[in-house]
Amino acid sequence: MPQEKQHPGFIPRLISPRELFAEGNRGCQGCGEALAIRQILKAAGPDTIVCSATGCVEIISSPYPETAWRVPWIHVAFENAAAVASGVEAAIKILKKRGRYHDRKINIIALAGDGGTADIGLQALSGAFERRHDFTYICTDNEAYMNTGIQRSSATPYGASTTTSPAGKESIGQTTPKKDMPMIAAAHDIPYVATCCPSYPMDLLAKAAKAFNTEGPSYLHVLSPCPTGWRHESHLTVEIGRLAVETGVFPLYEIIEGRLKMNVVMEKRKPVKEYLKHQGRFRHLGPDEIEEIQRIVDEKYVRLLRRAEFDRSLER
Amino acid sequence: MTEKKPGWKEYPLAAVISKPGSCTYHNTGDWKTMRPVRDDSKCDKCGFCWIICPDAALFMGEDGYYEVDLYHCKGCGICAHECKKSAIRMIPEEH
Amino acid sequence: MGIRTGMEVSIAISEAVKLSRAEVIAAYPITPQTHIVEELARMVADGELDAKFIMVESEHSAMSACIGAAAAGARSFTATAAQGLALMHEMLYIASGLRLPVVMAVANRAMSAPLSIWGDHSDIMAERDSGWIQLFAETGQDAFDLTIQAFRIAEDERVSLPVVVNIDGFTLSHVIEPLEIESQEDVDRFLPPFKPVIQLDPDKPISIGPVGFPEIYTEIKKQQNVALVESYKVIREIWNEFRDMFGREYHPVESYRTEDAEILIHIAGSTAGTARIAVDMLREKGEKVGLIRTRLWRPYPFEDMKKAVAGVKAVAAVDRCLSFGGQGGPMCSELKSAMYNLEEKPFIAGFIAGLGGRDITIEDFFTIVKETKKMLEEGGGGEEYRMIGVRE
Amino acid sequence: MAVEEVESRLLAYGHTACAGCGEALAARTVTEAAGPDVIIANATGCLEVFTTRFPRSAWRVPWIHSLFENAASVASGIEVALKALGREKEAKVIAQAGDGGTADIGMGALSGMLERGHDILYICYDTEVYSNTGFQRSGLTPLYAHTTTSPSGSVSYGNLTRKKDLPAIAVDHGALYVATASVAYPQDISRKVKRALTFTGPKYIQIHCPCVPGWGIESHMTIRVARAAVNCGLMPLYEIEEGNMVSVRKIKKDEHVKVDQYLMLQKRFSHILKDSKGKDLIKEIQAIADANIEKFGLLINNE
Amino acid sequence: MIEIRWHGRGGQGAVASAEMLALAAIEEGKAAQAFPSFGPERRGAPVMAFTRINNDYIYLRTGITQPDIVVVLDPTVIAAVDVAQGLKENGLLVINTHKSVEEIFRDFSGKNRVAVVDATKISMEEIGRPVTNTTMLGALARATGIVSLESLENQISSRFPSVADSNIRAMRRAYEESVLKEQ
Repeated sequence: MPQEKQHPGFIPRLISPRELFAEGNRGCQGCGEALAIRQILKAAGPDTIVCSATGCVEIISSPYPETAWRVPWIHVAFENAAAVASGVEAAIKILKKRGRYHDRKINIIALAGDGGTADIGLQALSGAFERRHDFTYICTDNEAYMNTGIQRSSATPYGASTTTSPAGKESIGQTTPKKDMPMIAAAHDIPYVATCCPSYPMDLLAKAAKAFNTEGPSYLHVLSPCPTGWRHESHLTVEIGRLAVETGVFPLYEIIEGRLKMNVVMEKRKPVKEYLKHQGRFRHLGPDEIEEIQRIVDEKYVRLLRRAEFDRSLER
Repeated sequence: MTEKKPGWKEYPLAAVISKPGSCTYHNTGDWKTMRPVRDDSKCDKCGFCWIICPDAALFMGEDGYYEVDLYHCKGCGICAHECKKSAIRMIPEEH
Repeated sequence: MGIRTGMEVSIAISEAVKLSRAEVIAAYPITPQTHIVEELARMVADGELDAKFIMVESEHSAMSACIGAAAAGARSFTATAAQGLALMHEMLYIASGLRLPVVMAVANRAMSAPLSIWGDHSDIMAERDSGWIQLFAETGQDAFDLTIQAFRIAEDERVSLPVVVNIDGFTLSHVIEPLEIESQEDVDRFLPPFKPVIQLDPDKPISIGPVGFPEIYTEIKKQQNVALVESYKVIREIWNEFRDMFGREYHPVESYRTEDAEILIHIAGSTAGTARIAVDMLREKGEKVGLIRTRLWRPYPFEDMKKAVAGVKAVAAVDRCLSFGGQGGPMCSELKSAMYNLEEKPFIAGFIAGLGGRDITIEDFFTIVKETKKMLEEGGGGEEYRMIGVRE
Repeated sequence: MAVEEVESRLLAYGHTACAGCGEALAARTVTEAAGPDVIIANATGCLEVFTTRFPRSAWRVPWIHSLFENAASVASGIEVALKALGREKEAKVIAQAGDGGTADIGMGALSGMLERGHDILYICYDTEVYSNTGFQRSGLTPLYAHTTTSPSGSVSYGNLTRKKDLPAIAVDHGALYVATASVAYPQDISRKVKRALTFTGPKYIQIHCPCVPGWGIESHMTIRVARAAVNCGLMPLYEIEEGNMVSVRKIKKDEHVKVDQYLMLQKRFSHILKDSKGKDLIKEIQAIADANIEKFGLLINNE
Repeated sequence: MIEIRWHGRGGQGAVASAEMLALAAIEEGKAAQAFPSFGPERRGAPVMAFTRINNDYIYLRTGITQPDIVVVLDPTVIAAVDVAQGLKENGLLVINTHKSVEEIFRDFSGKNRVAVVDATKISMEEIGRPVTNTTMLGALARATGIVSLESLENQISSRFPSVADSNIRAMRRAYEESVLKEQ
């Protein structure tokens, strides 16, 4: 039965077989970012333009004369993916109006890592959201500047050791909590915000599809484990992403038109220790610090649940 | 005799790459020290290994099993680690 | 024939952008550029110009959005000045490196600190090497004409480079004066719709802005530099065509009363107008003085410059920009280096004047000529440059 | 007024702000409330231009201006330097900017300052427009306001986007103290500044300041217009400490006005007050006010 | 070439009058320049604006320091700035004032051409607001004949279409009522 032969499993039946982010890219073994992008482009399809910030993804995907992209792609600089996407979006709108471009719907993606999003690119992102461009901003968050050698970003979590927030005699590593980018994005009153992780491909694909179908700006925050920067074994990438969700370190939720919805509520969350223990960047932490991290995670999780409950009550 | 490298006139404008997905010619398969091997008797063809491979290095074969594209597989081991049926294991690369 | 009218020069530039049928305009406010982009915003709001106007959150994003828009195939324009141009700095290199034909007007203004909103050329001189074609306007008519020409030059397949049109902040940008506005039909004949060489298109998915290893970077830069140097020919060709259609002439270096001149004043921008009056007055007194004005700053018109100064005794090179700790003024340095290998070369005296909006008066030009003559009589040498009008 | 009293003003008279300038009044109130032991990092903008025409300065506290986009970064440097020198007890650090210098070109620097947890009070003087360069739209320009870069015209009704919710964004950054204030209530500004300075860490106050030429109002109407913004619900005044709402300024029923009462005082909205399409647009603005009234529980009965 | 300096307060339209005069001259086939004083002046502060008129194209790109004519839109400015500074010897002062031309002569001793008109009163009566820029154009036209009233009317009509009539009335009245005295 040829049909069964083509679609033997559950997952492949639902997912496009086209690889728009090509094999042979130069990502590290077990790269969470490459995995996330591969999945996202399956949801996006070929009628997509990607505006990439400088960073690992840009470097691993475009060493001249090779490219991993099978969709039109542009890289300009580090801090301006959202601004470049703004220009692309405006251009395509006016070119369509003047009959000088395909009339098909084109997904416009601005793509950056956590540094390019939460630090140097935050302003361009904020401006593009405020101006209501019709595009999707995707932050592949690996919680440090991996491309330049694992320096701290504002998305680096409390207690993580990086090359510019190293753990040492006088320091536990990063001392500030992770900047809450999805919430900051949502505070811009944009219609769609979601957190996701490639360890949950179906969830990620569904959210990406929603984001692309949203009129106006949308934001996807994708936790992308980095074996090199987090110092974990390459085969654990997917598992660590899963543990981030199961421990409540990285809750999966959507904020649609300002209303927050938890996608998975972990009644019994695993202790964060389970998540931390695989990662070299947390190896220096003692029981007190781990307890502090547990406290931060708990507090934030409870806050989220409360907000979700409140938002649900508004729907009555 | 060494190959003659292209001169400046031979490069495209602004080094734009006009061959989409051309990195597929790049052999990242030679990065690996371990390679995945499938046990057909355990595999239920669910496809999870395929969708969680960062390198798109699995492809569906004639019979519905997912074959490893050894030219691109970097040997990260995620597929083996994640397989719920333990149908994939990593074995040392021959040398 | 255009229609003669009185108009603020900033508004004339906006008219030129409209007549050029620009498709995306991205800008951020900074004095004295504002009137240009405000007028464009009004044209869009009134439906006179069917374009997208993006009021971005910084100049960095203004240039980024123009790069994105040009890459998507739209005719793109922005305008800025001083700190705004400096904030764009890295993007300027990328626009030219990606060979995207963005057009920008710069209302030249001094750089902070102390904060000065007034005109000089410090802003654009800091971007001298960013790979853009750079033109200077003296009059409102120039500003209008050069803006239309800029799109044509930038988008020419043989060029594919961004172009900046420099107008002096306030002394040109905010002045109302008579000029000729050309008709839409004529501008359409001169400037066909933009046919992008590089375009983001799902039917032909290219990758723009890849990583360039040491293996290829030099070759790509060579290619870019050759395009910039050779744009000279295209620019002249386009200027000839413009002259044939509209009757107004443009040259890389423009001379005034240089026949039999012994001393030439060299300057760029609107102040050349005042210099012209000073030359007239000196000529009346029998002094053999002339004027050369740089219209095309990048690519530098070496041959035109050599021709323009051939046979003169001295050139008084006046810059509205100070190169700290260096030769004094960038235009003077360039002129000197262009002459260095010539067997017969004029004495070149450097002057800095008109910083941060200070007028360069007719009397200042008298002083400049007098000082030049004195230095010449003393056999050259002495200080590398002099600052005019500075109080002790 | 006694000469000594005038001479002790921390923000002196004689600056060159427009007659009736809301920002000047707000800045004076902030400076007086903060007291003499402060160092101010000021962004480019009206406040900078009208207070420091060389060789005269309106400031009697140490003050620095470097650029438009970086008040928060300069303040961060000052704060860390004071700590490094062991002098952090000697002065409090204030960063201040207009709405453009805060919500647009200074957004990145502000975000970084908040995230790094510097002990700085950031004040945004929100005039809802780039006043200094001639009234261009900013990220805090409200819906349908006419500005020179979001002009009303035959195919446009002014600014088509809503005001960026910067206080909410600051809260989501984990700022310890976030408050909104209005120049209509100087004592409230004063109290909030003093309260903010009791927190060690990043603080953010956004003060709504009408701009006489930018909004097209009469110079004597500044306070009245600002008050109407509060009383129609468009400009809720509140305080958030460590993420928790601790105070909201209530609107008494008899003070409450509909948004058109606020809009009609300003030329920048005149284009939506005259035609029939404008009625629908005003409804949209009213809906924003109503949502605020509900969200913050603004309306109360008279006592 | 004639160089004119305008004095007023920020927001009163000094720049607009400088521009309308230049545009009127251009419309008549002359060359002209108009420009504001390039400063960060705020509303209410004393401001200046400038106009140059010439038969041939004006190449000069400097500010005006020795004007042929000074026009004062707001009588209170006189107390704040020296409006006659740099005025050429044979220069003309055109002032909005309720004072008589003799009184002004006394105030500006040494100047030998003065024109006065109570533009504030006229504009209050005709326009209903003390906006004197269009009114003062009438006084200037009368004192100099530099451009025709018709050209100025065209400028007012295109610039302020909704209030053109009252502004034109005010300008015409100022043209009639201004008093010029030379010594």
